[in-house]
Amino acid sequence: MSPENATTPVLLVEGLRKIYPAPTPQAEAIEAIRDLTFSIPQGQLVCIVGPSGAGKTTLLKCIAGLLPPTAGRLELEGKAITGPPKTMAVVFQEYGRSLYPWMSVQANVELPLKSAGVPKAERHQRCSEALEAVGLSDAADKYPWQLSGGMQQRVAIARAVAYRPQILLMDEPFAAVDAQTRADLEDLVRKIWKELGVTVLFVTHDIDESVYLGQRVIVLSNRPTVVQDDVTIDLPDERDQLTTRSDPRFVELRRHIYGEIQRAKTNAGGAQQPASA
Amino acid sequence: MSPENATTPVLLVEGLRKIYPAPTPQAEAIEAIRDLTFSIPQGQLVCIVGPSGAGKTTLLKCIAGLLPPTAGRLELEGKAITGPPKTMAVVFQEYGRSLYPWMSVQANVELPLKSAGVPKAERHQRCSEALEAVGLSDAADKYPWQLSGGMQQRVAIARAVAYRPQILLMDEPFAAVDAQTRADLEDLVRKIWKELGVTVLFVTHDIDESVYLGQRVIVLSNRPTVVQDDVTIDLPDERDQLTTRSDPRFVELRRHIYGEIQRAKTNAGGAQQPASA
Amino acid sequence: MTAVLNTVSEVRRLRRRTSSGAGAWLGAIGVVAFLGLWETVSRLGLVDTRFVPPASEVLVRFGQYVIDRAFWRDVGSTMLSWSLGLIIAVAAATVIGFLIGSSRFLERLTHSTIEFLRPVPSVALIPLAVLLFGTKIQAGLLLIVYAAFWQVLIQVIYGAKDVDPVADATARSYGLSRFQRIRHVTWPTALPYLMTGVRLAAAVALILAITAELIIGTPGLGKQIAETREGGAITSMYALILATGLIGVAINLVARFIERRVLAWHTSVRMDVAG
Amino acid sequence: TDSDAPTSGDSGDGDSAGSADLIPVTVGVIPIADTAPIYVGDDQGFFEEEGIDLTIETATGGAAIVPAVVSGDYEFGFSNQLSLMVAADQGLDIKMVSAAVATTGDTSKDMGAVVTKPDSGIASPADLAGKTVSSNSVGNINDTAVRSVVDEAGADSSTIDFVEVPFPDAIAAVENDQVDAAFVVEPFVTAATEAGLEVVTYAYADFDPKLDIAAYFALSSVDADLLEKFQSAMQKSLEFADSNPDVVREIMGTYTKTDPAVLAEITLPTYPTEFDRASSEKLAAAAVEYGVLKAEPDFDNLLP
Amino acid sequence: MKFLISLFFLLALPIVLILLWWISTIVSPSFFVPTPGELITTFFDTWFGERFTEDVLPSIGRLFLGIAGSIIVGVGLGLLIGSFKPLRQLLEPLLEFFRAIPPPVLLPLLMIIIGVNWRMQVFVIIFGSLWPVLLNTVEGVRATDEVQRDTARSYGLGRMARLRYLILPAAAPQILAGIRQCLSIALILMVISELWYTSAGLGFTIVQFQRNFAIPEMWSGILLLGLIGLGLAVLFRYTERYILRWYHGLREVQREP
Ligand SMILES: Nc1ncnc2c1ncn2[C@@H]1O[C@H](COP(=O)(O)OP(=O)(O)OP(=O)(O)O)[C@@H](O)[C@H]1O
Ligand SMILES: Nc1ncnc2c1ncn2[C@@H]1O[C@H](COP(=O)(O)OP(=O)(O)OP(=O)(O)O)[C@@H](O)[C@H]1O
Ligand SMILES: [Mg+2]
Ligand SMILES: [Mg+2]
Repeated sequence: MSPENATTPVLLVEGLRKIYPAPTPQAEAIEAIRDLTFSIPQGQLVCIVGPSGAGKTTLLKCIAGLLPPTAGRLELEGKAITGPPKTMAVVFQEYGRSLYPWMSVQANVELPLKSAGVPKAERHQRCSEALEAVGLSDAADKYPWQLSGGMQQRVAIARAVAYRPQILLMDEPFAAVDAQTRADLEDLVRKIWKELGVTVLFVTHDIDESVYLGQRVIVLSNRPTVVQDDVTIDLPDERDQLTTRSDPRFVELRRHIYGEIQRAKTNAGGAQQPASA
Repeated sequence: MSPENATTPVLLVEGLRKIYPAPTPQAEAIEAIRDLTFSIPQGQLVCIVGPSGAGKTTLLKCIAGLLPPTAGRLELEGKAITGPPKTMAVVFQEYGRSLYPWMSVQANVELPLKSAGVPKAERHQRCSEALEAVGLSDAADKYPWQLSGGMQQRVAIARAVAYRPQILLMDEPFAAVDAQTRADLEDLVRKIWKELGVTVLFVTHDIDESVYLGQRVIVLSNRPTVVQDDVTIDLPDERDQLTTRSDPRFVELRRHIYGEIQRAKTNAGGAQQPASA
Repeated sequence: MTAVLNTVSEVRRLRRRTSSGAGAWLGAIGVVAFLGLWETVSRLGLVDTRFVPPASEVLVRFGQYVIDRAFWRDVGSTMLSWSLGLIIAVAAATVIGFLIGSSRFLERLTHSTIEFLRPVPSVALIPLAVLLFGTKIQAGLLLIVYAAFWQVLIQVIYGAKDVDPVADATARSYGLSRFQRIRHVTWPTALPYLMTGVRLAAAVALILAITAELIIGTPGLGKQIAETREGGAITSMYALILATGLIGVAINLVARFIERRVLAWHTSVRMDVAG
Repeated sequence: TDSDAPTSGDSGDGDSAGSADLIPVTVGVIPIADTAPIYVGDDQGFFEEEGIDLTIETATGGAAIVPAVVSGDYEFGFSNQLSLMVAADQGLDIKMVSAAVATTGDTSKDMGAVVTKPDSGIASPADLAGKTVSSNSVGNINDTAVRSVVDEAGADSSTIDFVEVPFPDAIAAVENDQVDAAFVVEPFVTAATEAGLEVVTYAYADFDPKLDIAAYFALSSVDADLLEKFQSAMQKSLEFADSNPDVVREIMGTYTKTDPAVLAEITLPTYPTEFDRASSEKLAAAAVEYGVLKAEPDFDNLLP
Repeated sequence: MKFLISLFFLLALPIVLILLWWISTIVSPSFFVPTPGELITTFFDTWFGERFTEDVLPSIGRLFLGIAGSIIVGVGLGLLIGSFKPLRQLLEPLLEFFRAIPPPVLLPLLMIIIGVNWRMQVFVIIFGSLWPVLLNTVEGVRATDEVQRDTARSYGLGRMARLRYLILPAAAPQILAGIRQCLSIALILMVISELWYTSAGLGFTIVQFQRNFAIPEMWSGILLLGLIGLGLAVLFRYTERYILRWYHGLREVQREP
């Protein structure tokens, strides 16, 4: 299974390599990513899975222009990424630290809009819609540290949603929410993706989730990281928590990816080139 | 299904209530927990599930003696809990912030042992065993901020494991790790629980996980929080990731709890007393 | 229904407890204890009362000052140069501090100069100040600003460097401009540092305001202290020193009040409320 | 309740209001007994008579007065004589314009004295050798005078350890054995004797009975016409003050914080109208000997 | 190369400023402002000789004692006050009271209590330079992260262990900010402590120059003070880099490229 390049790639990752320099002279440098190459067409919903410590967060940060890659090419709409692109929103894995404790939930959500110059009324409107969508309408006036872990994470999601980006990067965005909310949020992401036509890069640990959400799942190997597998999810576009998950193809894909991850855990880059199922 | 009180309760929670005071005069106080009553016998493995924001973390913090309850009784081995008990270890939901950035991973894991006066050799021994168990042997000399989210979380788990507590409180400890690691860690918790006979309180969002792990699952209602349901997991004690999860009883329990949580989301305390299935 | 009523009254009770003034009482106890100690030491003859008069006498003298209009005029002129100097110092140091603190290049470039200029004692600048401004209020102001400026600057530089990497990454990923990042991320992070800096600078500015009056002779509390000293009026001198200290306490109260307002979200203030 | 009425700075305002044709003149002084004549003169209207609208600014020492005169902020300033010689020596373009204050010349009752505890074993200036003596500033007129007196008594003054202690603290320093003896001026000489301390030497008078202690000074380039007016007003003021000690004591109550009871007791200095050049030369010679001054100044230019 | 860059950063701005100063002395010469050349020659003539051992070294000795005292007292007291809210409430007004009092006006009192000797001078240095350390320590302790604090408590870390492994390192960035402030204030107070009750020392000498209108000598003394300050700052920077290596690592990885 290889991705269909039906449309032009909006994001191009070629030969990406990232080595974290040693913070002190005594310490060693850490090679987080060895060699990653893939491209994502406009409007695709891609899930990224891989073992813990594989470099998923590192990859996302590089794409977001927050970390300079050690080597390789990163292009967004044909232009090299040198800093955070305007049209991108990121939901960080460390949701707690990415919310500002000095701002109310509402101010946190509205901040990017404010900086983008969205008029006040529309800002309010978008913010309350987004909070509504993640089920936090009544938390608008609270401060992040007054919220539970899951609620904080949903605020971070609401902030990204309200921003209406063209590319949405999400790093394990549902890790801290309960099963029911998670399902709701999954459907929310698919809805936004469909309605706004955004390109989504979604990092998750939940294999079911990756299959349920994505059009395509990229499996990363263990460190040093390469692309272990690249799976097209050929499930119907209309998905539903109950029916999709009981679809035999779903179960099959799920098993396949599970196997790949298990293989990935023992398989580090360089040892072997990415294989397809 | 109600819990069998075969042995004497090691932990007693009676009429627990927690209101977070208003931080500023203008803000409102938040009632996180309305009224919780349950008891846990020595050596039980209890999972706690509930909607996001239900008060699970708050409950754990009260039990750990970190937050003074507003009302109600909390007893550990017959004695009221006034401060953090010596024999307890906690894995916090905000794993990232619970590791000390100024210490290496090893120092982080060894710190509680050091303060408990464990001799150096044993400390090293226990630490490397624990890191081994969570798959982080080669990260001992790194600093927490050099690790990925999932790795940080595993360090926090290793710290609790190395401490060898009599009571282990874990707040969504596997939220940030991949499926395979998660399964390994689940088995690790069951192994420790069996070998050391610790009492475990395990907060999770993953319903499968709660059923797979626990002898009993407590379902909390939405805020203001009461006990929505208290389910005994009557699965055989020898569990296995493949066979247990395909056991029809597992599926049944799982569905039951899923339904309860869905009910919990619309059901807040005071409206209705806890019901059993 | 009763449960709801219960909650409401409970919430009120909690709110009341947190805003009660237990702290003020403890502080008062501390002050009274100190005055008591002073009185005892003096009365027991452990120190010569000619040189260290008992607290009670100083308090009586202080009481006389309080109802004296001239005293308030002196306090007024001291506070005027104090506040002007402090405002200038804080404003300048904040702006410059943020610039330096958020750029590694600027920080390295200015480091040696800052460290060289900082330890220059204001007292040594008196001839220069008088030469530039004569004995007008500006001369005193120069000294106040010079001394207070560094205190705030260093704090702000440290604060600006303390920004959480994840918080900063968030802001950058949402395309906040440099200015917006300073406004929404760096500023709140540095605010606790700045508050400490302002509290430090406030005291230093007061000290310099008084010292400048003492030496240059512009009217104010400092000049009064110098004159009472020269005239051998020790009790009056201590009463004026007492006044100086009390002004310091008052300034701190204001600073704490502001802090509680602007740092309500900060761990230190939150823990105070909760604990 | 306005007991501490503004004592200086604006003391000239009251009587000069409305007299627009007067030349505004600011004089920087130290608010001590030595400068009483200028307050008296202002009070008596001597300056107005000369067409001067006088403003008296106070400072605690020369540190602020000299730069203020140099920068043109003050027209005239008050400073001790030796400091002015040093300043001229360093190349500051200033000159003394009027005498200000001199010792009484009475070696048994002067306004400056070295005091010590009765049981200190210091009975005469020669006994000061090898002791610790305080003065308000070291390397100035006071320690020069004391050293000279000690040397004249046949002892070696270079063995004295001079320590800077401000006059107000000197009595306490002696009583608490922080120093063996202290040089103080009024009102602290009176306070010291009242506290039971003994006088070793009235150093100014012992040094030279006509010693000029301080002077009024100005830039050499000061306007000649203005200078003349100031000098003649000062002349009148000094004369008046010298012959009316009660007026002096009274006016001191307005610009110092000294207890009136003490003021009634203190020894007042002489307020001479002329410089005594011989005493200045003697002082300069001593200062050169002790290394305070590099070379003797050119008194033809320095003195008026 | 690295060394050259450091040298550039060390000297670039000072050189520009010296040039500006030089030009200003040429444009408008003043008795109170010497030219750079004048200053440099005076500097060497004045300070390198007997004065160095008799005035400068003892002063620096007292300075170091004072700094050490400030740090010990400031951090110690700060930890106590920051950890116990009632203690803070009890002492805060008193401390604020003393903080506002100019150290020079306390000298007469100290003379009686301590005496005219080096201890009094050290005390004055401590009294003045203690505050930035104290305040920053208090605020740093108060700002310790809640989750970190909860972690320590839940693992039953004793008071000492908590202090050593949690509170001190967590507050370290802010404490060090305070210590950096303290260094230069201590230097200023070293001068102030030698204004009276003494007959030797760096500060005494500078004031003596000032009083005797030896203006280039006075400025050369200030130059010396500045250089001492710079030396302290460099020492401090290395110490800080060492103590806070975790912190700088943490912050720098994600700094802008
Ligand atoms: N700041 C850093 N400095 C040094 N090494 C780092 C840093 N951040 C991450 N690493 C290392 O890079 C590797 C990849 O980390 P990354 O956070 O990208 O993993 P991840 O795939 O997101 O894992 P997880 O699923 O656990 O979050 C890890 O081995 C980690 O130790
Ligand atoms: N420090 C606090 N101050 C005020 N309110 C708080 C605070 N911490 C939590 N709360 C509130 O208490 C409620 C319960 O929070 P808690 O963190 O216990 O939930 P939780 O069950 O752990 O949720 P999650 O699964 O999302 O972590 C929430 O509504 C939250 O807003
Ligand atoms: Mg990650
Ligand atoms: Mg929680």
